[in-house]
Amino acid sequence: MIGAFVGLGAFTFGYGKGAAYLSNDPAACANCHVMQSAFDSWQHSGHHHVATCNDCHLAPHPIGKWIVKADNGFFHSLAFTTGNFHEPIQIKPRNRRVTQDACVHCHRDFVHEMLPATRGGDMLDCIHCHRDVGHAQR
Amino acid sequence: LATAGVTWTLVTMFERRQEAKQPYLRVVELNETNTDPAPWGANWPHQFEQYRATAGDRFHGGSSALPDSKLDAHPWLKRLYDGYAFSIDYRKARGHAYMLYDQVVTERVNKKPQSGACLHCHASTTVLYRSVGLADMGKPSDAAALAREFDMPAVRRGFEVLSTKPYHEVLELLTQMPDGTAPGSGTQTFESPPVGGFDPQKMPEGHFEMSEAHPVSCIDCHDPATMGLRITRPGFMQGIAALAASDDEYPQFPSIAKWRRGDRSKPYDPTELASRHEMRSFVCAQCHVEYYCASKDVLVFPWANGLKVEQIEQFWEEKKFPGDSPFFDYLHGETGAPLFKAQHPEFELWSQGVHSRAGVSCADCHMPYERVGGMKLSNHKVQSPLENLNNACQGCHKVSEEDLRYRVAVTQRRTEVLLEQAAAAMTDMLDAIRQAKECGATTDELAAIHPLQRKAMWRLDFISSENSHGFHAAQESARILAESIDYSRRAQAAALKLCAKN
Amino acid sequence: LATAGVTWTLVTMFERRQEAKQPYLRVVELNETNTDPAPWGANWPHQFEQYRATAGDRFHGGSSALPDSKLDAHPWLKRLYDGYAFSIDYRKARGHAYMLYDQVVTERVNKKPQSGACLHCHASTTVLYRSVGLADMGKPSDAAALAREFDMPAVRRGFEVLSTKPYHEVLELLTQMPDGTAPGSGTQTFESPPVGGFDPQKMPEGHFEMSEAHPVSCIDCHDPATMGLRITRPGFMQGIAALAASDDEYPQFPSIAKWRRGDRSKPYDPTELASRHEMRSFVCAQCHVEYYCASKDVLVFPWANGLKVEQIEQFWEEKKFPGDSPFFDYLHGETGAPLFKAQHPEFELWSQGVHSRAGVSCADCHMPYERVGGMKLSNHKVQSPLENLNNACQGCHKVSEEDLRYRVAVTQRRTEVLLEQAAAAMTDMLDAIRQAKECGATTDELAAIHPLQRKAMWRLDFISSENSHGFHAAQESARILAESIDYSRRAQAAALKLCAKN
Ligand code: HEC
Ligand code: HEC
Ligand code: HEC
Ligand code: HEC
Ligand code: HEC
Ligand code: HEC
Ligand code: HEC
Ligand code: HEC
Ligand code: HEC
Ligand code: HEC
Ligand code: HEC
Ligand code: HEC
Ligand code: HEC
Ligand code: HEC
Ligand SMILES: [Ca+2]
Ligand SMILES: [Ca+2]
Repeated sequence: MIGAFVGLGAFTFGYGKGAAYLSNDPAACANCHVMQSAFDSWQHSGHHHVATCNDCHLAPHPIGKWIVKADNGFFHSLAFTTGNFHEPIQIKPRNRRVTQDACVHCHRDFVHEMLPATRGGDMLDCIHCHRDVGHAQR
Repeated sequence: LATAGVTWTLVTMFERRQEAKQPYLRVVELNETNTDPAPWGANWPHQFEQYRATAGDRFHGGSSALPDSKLDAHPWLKRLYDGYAFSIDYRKARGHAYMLYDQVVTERVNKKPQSGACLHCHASTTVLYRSVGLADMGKPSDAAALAREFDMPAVRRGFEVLSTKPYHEVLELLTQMPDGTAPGSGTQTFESPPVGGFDPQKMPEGHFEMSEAHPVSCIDCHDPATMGLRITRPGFMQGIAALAASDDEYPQFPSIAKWRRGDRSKPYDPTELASRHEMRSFVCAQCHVEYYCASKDVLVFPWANGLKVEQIEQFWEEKKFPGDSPFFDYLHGETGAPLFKAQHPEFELWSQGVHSRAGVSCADCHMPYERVGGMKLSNHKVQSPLENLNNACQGCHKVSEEDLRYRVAVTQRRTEVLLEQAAAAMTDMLDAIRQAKECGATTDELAAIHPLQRKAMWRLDFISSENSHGFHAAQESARILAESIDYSRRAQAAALKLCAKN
Repeated sequence: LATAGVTWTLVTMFERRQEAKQPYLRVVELNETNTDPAPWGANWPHQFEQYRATAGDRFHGGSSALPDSKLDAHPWLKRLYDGYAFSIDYRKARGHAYMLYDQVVTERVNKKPQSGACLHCHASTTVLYRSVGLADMGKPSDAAALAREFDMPAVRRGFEVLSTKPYHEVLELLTQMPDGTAPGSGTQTFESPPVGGFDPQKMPEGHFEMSEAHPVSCIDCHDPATMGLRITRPGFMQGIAALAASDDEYPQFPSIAKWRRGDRSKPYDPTELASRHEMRSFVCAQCHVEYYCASKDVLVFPWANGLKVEQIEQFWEEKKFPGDSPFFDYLHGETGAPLFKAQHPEFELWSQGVHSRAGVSCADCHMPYERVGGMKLSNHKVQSPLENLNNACQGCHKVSEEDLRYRVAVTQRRTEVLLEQAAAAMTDMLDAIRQAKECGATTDELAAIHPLQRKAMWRLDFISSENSHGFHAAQESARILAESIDYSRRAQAAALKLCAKN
């Protein structure tokens, strides 16, 4: 039983190119057709040659990274299979925070003056202005 | 359990991928006589089902199931339309499924004589037009000839011949045309009005079957050979060519800009020149537009000066009826002023809005793409985008549905409040004119007020008969209503001065 | 369970807020008396240079270099403001560099008595307010006390004390305050009006030096310790607290929504509650707003019912002067009607527009970010975004500058044409009232028209004195002008009826 689960699970994993969650290949994300428009718009974005999906959608933090993977991997598969999700797909607040962290991670020096003056202060949402960074022409 | 779960995931993934790959599989071959949508439905069941769904969950026929009367909701409309057929019966629009039915049963058609041109926008008419056109041109018009090609010149000729003929005569002809299915065969897509009409006063007896004539159908928007979008309506061909030849700027129609840069030896032809994206609005602009249509002249789209409310007004002011008498739609019952009637100028108002300017087409909002399995299909249940905000708006606007709804509501509410205000100004004007008459103002003195009254009513009607409650062009709608108020009140002042004088 | 765990870890992990930036390298230490911007410039030369650039390439002083008169451009403004100081001198706005200079030299101040409250928005006043406030509260107000902390209660007290004092008295006090530099030392940021004034009739002699008092300065928007944005104006503190306590919905201000969900035991305080993003509009809303300011009462921001034009009107209608006499700004010269004056309601109009609703702040468009070497800084040359479309708009709107310019132009043009139309209605109204008087209408009969006149003029003034030509809220501007037209014309009709009767 356990064997069957692992075996079949592994096959599903392979067939669904679930390794998306382990690899850095954006095409692997687009393996799920519901990710197609995210993939297409990423290809049109100024970032497609500097950042892949995981650069923005995974926490730069080494442990956080795996938790996000597990969390999203689990929920995406579940949602995809049941078909029970909002269309167009909307990013969840916590995942939005992940992307904000990613922006700051790469552009920290450049946006130095925008960082909060005091620890714990809030800061502006990058995508308030840069609506199509990552995903152009949506 | 876990195993079952994984397997299910696997199976679903497999199915979805298969769906994504399926090309069209044509079960049925189609030709230019297929006005009945049922055979198309065999090839594209999904679009067909949605098309049928424009009737709601089931077809709502019978007089009690007609949509709400606008005249009851806005009693001032009766004074606006006084002396015109619209003051008898004027209702809310509903889905495409009903367009022919609603026209056949409206008292505007059954209590007043109307022209064949009415059918231009309420039925699948191309076969009829082609048939009459070919005959008029002395060419064969048998079934094979009809099926062969679209033939715009013949369609246009037929349309011109039928435009000024009586409505019921043309409707009768329409039901006799081939529709691509054997008579009596096939499923009936939509219900017919009960034989004899649901109210014998209202409808001539038993002449009309919904299985023999059809509302707008696949063939009116699609080329049966390629499924590409196409223009089928002579009214639009004339109108858009005139617009292209005008000076007004429409950067949102790049193919017009391109044509203008050329030598202009041939009129602008959307069939050849329009981009696929422009076609996503043009197919709708064959009907959702201001027009003149009655027995005195051929159906005309008034765009030769441009699409703005003043430019269309100027077009009507300069137009003459055949025989060179000045053009008007009706003489106002209360005042005798010659007036223009505005009908559903959705395309014209949209063209003045920021969405149009940004290249957002009618189909983007009213037939948005939606994912069906692995495919993206256009939603053929043409309807209010408020029924479908996620597909209609959220592709472009990454904000919540609640927020989108709120934005639309704010715009519409402002328009509606202003509309009532403009209506109040209009009734004050009519009261004042009436009073001036009582005060003894002369016919000439009163006639001097007619232009103000016409301008006021034209603008009021323009926004009130447009169906988006201002959403298609928010600021422009408010501006037009502001002008309507100004003209009404100026006419009122002029009338009051007559009283003061006499 | 696993899911809950994962979620919890994630939440706690990202709850950890952004780390703070490294502190600035400060060449000069600043304290709460630094109203002179020059020392700040040593720390932040780039922002300082841009701030200075609000003067243009060089400072344009002298009467010949004053901006164009709005009264000349729109002669109807003279009739609108008849009986009020604005009919004497009213000009186009220009950069922040000029705010104090232009106020000191305007004939509104020099030909009519004005109150100290005028300086609330035209100078760096917090040190003055704090000083007078501390003294009034019986606390020490020496240089050390002034430098120590901002102290809003003291600032508010000082503001209240000075609000109704004569303008020139308060200006004199202002020049005596410490400004963080030794008197006579340091560079003078902007020129002073020539000694004795450029026209002796216009200005009291030699009392005013631009190096001793300053227009809005770094300290008015920034906390000198942290450089964070902050509120310094008591008028805004009162106004926004009243708005928070109202029922009107403003989802674009999430901190107000949050305060409303609380127990409301303390008034809404933007200093504590507003997000950084809200502050990017609030700092501007300390000045770019409708107000009352004259010697009869303390400066007040009229937001207790909400920010819409009708809600503000209702506020003025319900307001009483101390002593319970009804509130008005002036009695109209021609008709004697008590009227309300609208001043630059940029914040109020913006709040009704789609940008505001989408969370786009004043600073987003008027102080957009720009790349300076390896850093991204806010452009402190506060100006029209049309001077800087690529940074101001193209971040959000990926369309050409030409297209953006066109969109703005279309909106502004519609507003301007409508504005002239509303003005014409207003003058027709005044003519009709004048004529009614000549016809022998009684004072009571004429007074019955006053409310219509007031509503008409209030709305006209609201849009005409707003500085975006309708861009900040396109549809709302047109709606307000539509209402103005309606009220003017109704007043006209009422006046005409009086003539007919008499
Ligand atoms: C440079 C950063 C960046 C890259 C690279 C990137 N994204 Fe995104 N993505 C974002 C941001 C930011 C959002 C949130 C957008 C919003 O809130 O409107 C987002 C949102 C999404 C969403 C939610 C749907 C939506 O439109 O809001 C999906 C799905 C997504 N991304 C998938 C992908 C995939 C798949 C890739 C790689 C092909 C990718 N992203 C690459 C930044 C990025
Ligand atoms: C198993 C199919 C599948 C794969 C593979 C997949 N996704 Fe998704 N993804 C989904 C589904 C389904 C949703 C919608 C989830 C929801 O809204 O609850 C989604 C939503 C998202 C979102 C936004 C929603 C949120 O929860 O915030 C992002 C971002 C995203 N995916 C990124 C990625 C990235 C990056 C990859 C590749 C590393 C990827 N996806 C691979 C199916 C998939
Ligand atoms: C993996 C690192 C990385 C991440 C994550 C990242 N960026 Fe970038 N970004 C870059 C690089 C490198 C460039 C320079 C690209 C170039 O020169 O074409 C760049 C360019 C830009 C630019 C200018 C070009 C353009 O596309 O407009 C903007 C704006 C920008 N990033 C914003 C963001 C925002 C907002 C986010 C988060 C949603 C983000 N970046 C996430 C690396 C990153
Ligand atoms: C052949 C003429 C014709 C064409 C082409 C046409 N329409 Fe219509 N449309 C009508 C008529 C007639 C009605 C009213 C039907 C009724 O009330 O009986 C209507 C109704 C509608 C309604 C109202 C539905 C409701 O539930 O209230 C919408 C929305 C609509 N059309 C949008 C469109 C769009 C978008 C297109 C192009 C993709 C289009 N139409 C093409 C003639 C047409
Ligand atoms: C240029 C296209 C066009 C022509 C010509 C046209 N219609 Fe329509 N008609 C429409 C559209 C679009 C709608 C839906 C929008 C609306 O109701 O305002 C509609 C709606 C209607 C409706 C349902 C709503 C109502 O008004 O009660 C009736 C009935 C109707 N038309 C009758 C007629 C008659 C009778 C004529 C001829 C005098 C005619 N139509 C000519 C396009 C047209
Ligand atoms: C940006 C989105 C958008 C575009 C583009 C657009 N519309 Fe609309 N339309 C709307 C909205 C929103 C409404 C209001 C629906 C409501 O009140 O239920 C509306 C209403 C309508 C209605 C009345 C529908 C009803 O249910 O009463 C018709 C007909 C219509 N539009 C036709 C058109 C045509 C034709 C075009 C192109 C010339 C067009 N629209 C372009 C969003 C759009
Ligand atoms: C009022 C106009 C109209 C009518 C009637 C209409 N369609 Fe369409 N159809 C469209 C538009 C617009 C598109 C989008 C085309 C594009 O963007 O190229 C479309 C697209 C399609 C497509 C391509 C796939 C897709 O969904 O985008 C198919 C297949 C199709 N229609 C079938 C049908 C069938 C079958 C019928 C009749 C039951 C029908 N259509 C009636 C306007 C119409
Ligand atoms: C294909 C893209 C697209 C679609 C679909 C779309 N919009 Fe827009 N919308 C835009 C663009 C582009 C603008 C202009 C501002 C800009 O450049 O962002 C805009 C502007 C607006 C505005 C501000 C202007 C105004 O008219 O008040 C509102 C509100 C709005 N959209 C709501 C909607 C709603 C509601 C829908 C769905 C019924 C919708 N939009 C569908 C692209 C779109
Ligand atoms: C302390 C009051 C005050 C504050 C705070 C303030 N302003 Fe001003 N602003 C003024 C005055 C006064 C003028 C007119 C100066 C003149 O004409 O002499 C002005 C002028 C302007 C102008 C017109 C410039 C021109 O060239 O015509 C703009 C734009 C402007 N302000 C925007 C802003 C923005 C954006 C903010 C917030 C970031 C802001 N202001 C904050 C008082 C203020
Ligand atoms: C609540 C803030 C505020 C108060 C109080 C205020 N102003 Fe202003 N003032 C502004 C702003 C903002 C501008 C720029 C916008 C404009 O010109 O409409 C301005 C512009 C001006 C201008 C230049 C343009 C013009 O109107 O000729 C003068 C002069 C002026 N104010 C004088 C005064 C006087 C005198 C008083 C007192 C009676 C006063 N201000 C009170 C905010 C204020
Ligand atoms: C989405 C962009 C945007 C936002 C947000 C915005 N403005 Fe503006 N503003 C404009 C534009 C565009 C103009 C017209 C400039 C022109 O005509 O030169 C303008 C004009 C002005 C002017 C007159 C400037 C001049 O040169 O005459 C003032 C003052 C002003 N805005 C203040 C504000 C304030 C205060 C806020 C926030 C409450 C605000 N604006 C929010 C875009 C914006
Ligand atoms: C209020 C609007 C706004 C916000 C919020 C914002 N930006 Fe920007 N950003 C801009 C503008 C405007 C520019 C263009 C500056 C220029 O080209 O001079 C810019 C430029 C950039 C660039 C450089 C682009 C280039 O071409 O060199 C990067 C990288 C960038 N931003 C990243 C970010 C990041 C990361 C965040 C979030 C921390 C962020 N931005 C938040 C408005 C904004
Ligand atoms: C009218 C208001 C106003 C005035 C006056 C003002 N600032 Fe600012 N300043 C702002 C705003 C708004 C920001 C953006 C802050 C944010 O988004 O957190 C800012 C940001 C800054 C920053 C952070 C970096 C940046 O550029 O974004 C510095 C440093 C700064 N200002 C220095 C100054 C100096 C020095 C002066 C005087 C010469 C000054 N400011 C005057 C409104 C003002
Ligand atoms: C921080 C983002 C942002 C900035 C900066 C911005 N906009 Fe917008 N704009 C929006 C949003 C969001 C909307 C609402 C429609 C939507 O959701 O796309 C909008 C709507 C519009 C519209 C349609 C609504 C209307 O008022 O007519 C126009 C036109 C427009 N913007 C022009 C401009 C111009 C010009 C500028 C610069 C002066 C500007 N915008 C700056 C985000 C922005
Ligand atoms: Ca008409
Ligand atoms: Ca005022």
